[in-house]
Amino acid sequence: MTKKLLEIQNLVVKFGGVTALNEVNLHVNEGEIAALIGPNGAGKTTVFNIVTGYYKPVSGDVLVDGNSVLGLRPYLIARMGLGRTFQNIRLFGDMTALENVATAADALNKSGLLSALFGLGRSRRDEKRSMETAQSLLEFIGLDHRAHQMAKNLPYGDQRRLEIARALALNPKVLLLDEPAAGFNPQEKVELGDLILKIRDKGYAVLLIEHDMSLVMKISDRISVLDFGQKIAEGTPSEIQKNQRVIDAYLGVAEDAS
Amino acid sequence: MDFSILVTDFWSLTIDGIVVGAIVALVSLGYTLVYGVLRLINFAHSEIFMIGTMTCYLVIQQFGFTGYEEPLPLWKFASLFLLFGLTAAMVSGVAAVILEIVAYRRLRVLGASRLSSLISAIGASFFLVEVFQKLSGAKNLDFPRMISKEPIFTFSSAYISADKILVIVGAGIVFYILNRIINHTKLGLGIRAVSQDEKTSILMGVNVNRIISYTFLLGGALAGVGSAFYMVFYETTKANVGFLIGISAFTAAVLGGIGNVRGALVGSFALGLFQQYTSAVLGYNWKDVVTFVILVFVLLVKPTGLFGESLQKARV
Amino acid sequence: MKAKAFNLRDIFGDWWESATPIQRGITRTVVIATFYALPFLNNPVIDTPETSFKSVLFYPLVLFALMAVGLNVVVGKSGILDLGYVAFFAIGAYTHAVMSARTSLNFWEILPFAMGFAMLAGLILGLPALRLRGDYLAIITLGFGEIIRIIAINTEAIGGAAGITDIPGPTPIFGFEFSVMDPRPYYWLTLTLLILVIWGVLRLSHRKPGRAWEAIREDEDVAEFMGVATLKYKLWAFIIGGAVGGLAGAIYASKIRSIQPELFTLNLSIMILACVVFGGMGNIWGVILGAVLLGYIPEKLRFLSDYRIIFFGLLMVVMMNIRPNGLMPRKKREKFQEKIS
Amino acid sequence: MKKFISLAAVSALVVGVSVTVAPSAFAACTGNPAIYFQGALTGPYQETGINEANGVILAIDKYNASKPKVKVEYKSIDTQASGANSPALAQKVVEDECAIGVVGGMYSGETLAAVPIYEGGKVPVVSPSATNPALTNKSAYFHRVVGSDLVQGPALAQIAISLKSKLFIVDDATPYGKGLATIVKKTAGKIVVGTDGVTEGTTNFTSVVSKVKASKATAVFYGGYYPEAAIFIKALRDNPATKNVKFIAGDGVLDGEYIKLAKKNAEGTYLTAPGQPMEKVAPALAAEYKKKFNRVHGLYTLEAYNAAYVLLEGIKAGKTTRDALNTWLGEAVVKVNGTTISFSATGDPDNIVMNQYTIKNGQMVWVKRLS
Repeated sequence: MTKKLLEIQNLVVKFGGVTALNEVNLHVNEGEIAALIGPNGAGKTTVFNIVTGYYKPVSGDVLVDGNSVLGLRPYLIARMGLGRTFQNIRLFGDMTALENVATAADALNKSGLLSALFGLGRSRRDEKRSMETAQSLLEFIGLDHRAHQMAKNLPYGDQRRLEIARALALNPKVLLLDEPAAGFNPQEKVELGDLILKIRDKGYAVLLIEHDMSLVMKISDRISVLDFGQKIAEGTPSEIQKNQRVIDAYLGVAEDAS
Repeated sequence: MDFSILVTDFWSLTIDGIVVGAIVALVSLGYTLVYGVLRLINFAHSEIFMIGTMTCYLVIQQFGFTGYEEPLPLWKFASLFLLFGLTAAMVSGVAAVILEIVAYRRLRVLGASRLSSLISAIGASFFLVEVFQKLSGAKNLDFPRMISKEPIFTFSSAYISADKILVIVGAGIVFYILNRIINHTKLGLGIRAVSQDEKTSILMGVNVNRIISYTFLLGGALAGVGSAFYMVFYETTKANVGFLIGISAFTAAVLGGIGNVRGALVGSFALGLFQQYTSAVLGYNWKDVVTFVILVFVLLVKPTGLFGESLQKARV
Repeated sequence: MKAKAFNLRDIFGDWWESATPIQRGITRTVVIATFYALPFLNNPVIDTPETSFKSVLFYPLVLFALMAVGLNVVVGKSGILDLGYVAFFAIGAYTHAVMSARTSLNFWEILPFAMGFAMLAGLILGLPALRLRGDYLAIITLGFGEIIRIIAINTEAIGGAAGITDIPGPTPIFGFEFSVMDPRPYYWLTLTLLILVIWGVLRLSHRKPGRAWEAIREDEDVAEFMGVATLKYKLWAFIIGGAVGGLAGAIYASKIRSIQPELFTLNLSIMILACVVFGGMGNIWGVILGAVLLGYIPEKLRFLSDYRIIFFGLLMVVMMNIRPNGLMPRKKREKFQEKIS
Repeated sequence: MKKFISLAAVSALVVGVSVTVAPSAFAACTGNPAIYFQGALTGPYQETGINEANGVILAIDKYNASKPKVKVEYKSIDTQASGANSPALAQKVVEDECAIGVVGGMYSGETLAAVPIYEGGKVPVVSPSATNPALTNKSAYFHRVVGSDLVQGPALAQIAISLKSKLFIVDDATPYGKGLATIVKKTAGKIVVGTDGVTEGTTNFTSVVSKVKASKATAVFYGGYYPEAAIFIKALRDNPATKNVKFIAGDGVLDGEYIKLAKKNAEGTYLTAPGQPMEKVAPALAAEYKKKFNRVHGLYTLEAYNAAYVLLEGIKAGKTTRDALNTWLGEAVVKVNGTTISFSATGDPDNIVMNQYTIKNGQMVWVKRLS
């Protein structure tokens, strides 16, 4: 049996009386690319905000590698193995690309402020590790030549990829990508698809929110469909494409979004 | 600590608290309106209030009027009050607009950090206080008695006098007008739109600069009206009069949830009453201590104030 | 390559990066020595007319710089708007005043306590308050500053409104006598501590804590999602800022020998905040420049008597409009590498 | 090229430093000895400050006109009555080799902050009006011509007791106001029915009035300065329940501005001050003052004059160094304007005067000498 790295059980979320998610079950298996699709406002980003600890659900549970993360602060959940990107790019604009990635890499270091101040050996080792991790991740996504540029000065596509590198610096069990292809041209989308596959091949599981159906269909191993806070379908890309309920509720409407 | 005063003088404290709260509310609204559209603390707003009080003083001076010994007949008072109240509202409003242009506009266009605007405002505040310090000879300026402070009737332990009625009723009318403006005019719609989302407002064809100017005008005018009530009630002003009332008003706005008009009103009255009670029980000096402790607790339970919308939650 | 605009900062930056360790060492020594030598300068251009320049060098100049560097960790690095910084200054001053009267400890032994109590205060305030953000936090810190002052006024055990008099100065150290007459040893002492603090802050800035603070400043939510323990690092920033404030307060009390609560008003908090923003938030050198200018200009303008604050206020508005990010804004020197394809 | 820049920068710095370095010793005094006045010449308290400064100027001008061996120069430092300003300014005085004496400071806070520096520079100080008891015994160089609040406080309490009143005490949290209120409270003892403290600069006395009313007090003591006192008395008089309480205050309230601001409410206020009524004690001098400065003297003009006079007498006696002048002050007995001034070992005057004043028909009126 494959290991479920991320599992969402019977999740119910309400905002001021409005039910945003209703009894949603989802999971991400080891070594797969899972996709989460649905029309705007279906509650996809809410799923991300719940699993990363930003919102609290009314009921249900979130398990990372078998452990419940409910009620934990977001930074602890991140350290347990969830890295995410954002629908609207949210980099640390005034920091360099390298620093952006190193900041996330720092999270896995144990040494604290005092050892940094007094230059203890452990802190120096950690500093080296962060920098090396960041450097190699930048190389991995092909941004090493921009390591010392400020994030806000990078071209749009590079910013998107930098966000992915930053999330990877957490060495996540599951990488959560929130519309990574938004604003990309077809050529860039192809490159992005390759990158995500490369990430999977490195051993990271991926949960992908994406509007671009061709990309989703091409790279996903399994797709879940949300509509009005309900999961209406789940299956392989070919199953989903044939699912009448999905076609009715979603595909016909959302095609223009991509 | 003597709690019996809360029983014996409850109504007297309450009425005074409402009066203080009403004046604070008029200033507080300026903070909250500006915060709503610009997301910044207009640090110099207290000086706009000060300019209002100075205007009242100067208008009355123009009349060579020193009616201290015996208050004026009602009709005469009413016309004079309207005169200096409206003048103060106008002058304060215009001063606020000028302040926005001089201290904020360029910074906003450049997209500078909000702290830069804060420092610019602090500079403007220093400047205004010192200019008026110089003009007034750093003295307290005395406002003549214009309306009788003899109690008209007593209500339990409270003496109700004409000036208190004037402040409470007058402020009520102003709040009503403000409510009409915000909820039923195009300007109000614009202010609400910019408060919600500046970028989208621009796309929707709202002239943001003009809305911001109007917001400052409105906030300044409210402070001007507040200053007129203040002058009638306290009968004195000076160059740094804005400092203490500014802090109260700002605190009230935060307590209510800054950026929210209803919050500023509720926060001001809550603060006015609360401070009146605590200063009676614990002493005037300790009221600020208790106020801030309560504020910490309120914000811990409800991090965006009593009526604040959860802006930060909506952002992700 | 594009022609670069003439920019002293870039020229110096380029030179610094290409300099040998010896060249850097010499430059450092000369710059630091210059600062130590300042009290010997007797130059009508920089002298302050109505006040003693030597005295002004200590307070406000170097003490403002020290406090501004401390506050910069809070405001500039981590983006926490603190309007009550004077509280830490007051706690440091009162710690020295009270402990030197009640215990047999001397100034040097009290210094760690002054910093420690300020840090403790930072922790007590920070734990609840730092869960809030932006302007809500600003008003809480503002209140904290006022509360400390009000408590001092109303606590007879620490002198009440009259404050504490007869505070001893530091005992001699390395042959330096700290007489109330001569402000220079105080200046040198504060300068030395300032250099130490700058060293510490720069060290932190270039490592994990510095990145964590910057990330919090840029986007607190995202920092949290990226595994940064935001509350912990905000608390640290607050505590470090507090410690520096407490340090400055203890030195101040040991110099002026008598303190009253009315010395610790909101105005001082605002002044230090203005130094930070005026100079260039987040850039330690800019912040120091801001402190030096904002401390110096009012003293230089003293001959204008009444008008000096008017000019000062005007200057702040004009300067912020001309340079919204301060005189020397935080700026990373970007390096461009040609992509090897 | 880069090396050149570095070298140029370094050498420029070195040259810059060496050129401007000057000997650190103070420049020796080449002119006449100077007496400084320390107080507020601008800002909210300038009225009192200018009245005192003019008193000093008058004394020095009269002295110089008497063709003395050594002429004396008048200089001043403007502290705006703030302790945050006074240390750096006092440092300047200390560094001025010509400075051999200081008249000031005007208020207690600024004086407390400056005295340690004067002591370090061994500059003798004679204050005309700083009355905080904490100043006493602080320094061998500090003197004052007025009694401290240890005398004024009990005198005020005595007034309250003699009025058979139930006393409510309010202070403004300044070193002066709160200090005085504390002493009054201690000496008034059982008759005190309540206390409260306000903030300097406040205008909102409604809660204080409610407390006074609830305490059923028949007299109120206010420790603070005139701007707030004027607002407070108005608030008391406007409330029917506290309309008739007696209002008692110290010298901080005794000022023409108090009458101007409180108008008829000021009538009958019970006031004390160590300061003498100049128009009674030295009418000729008061007239001279009016002629010279085209303004009426204030409270403490006379004391400032006297303080300067004592220092000038010392200079006349040939004590033209700081130390000589200070030693001389310790022993001197000077008669001026009907008062004999000599200082005790603590720096307080041996001959302590306390006066009671009131406001009558819009005028400050001297009632009697209390001690």
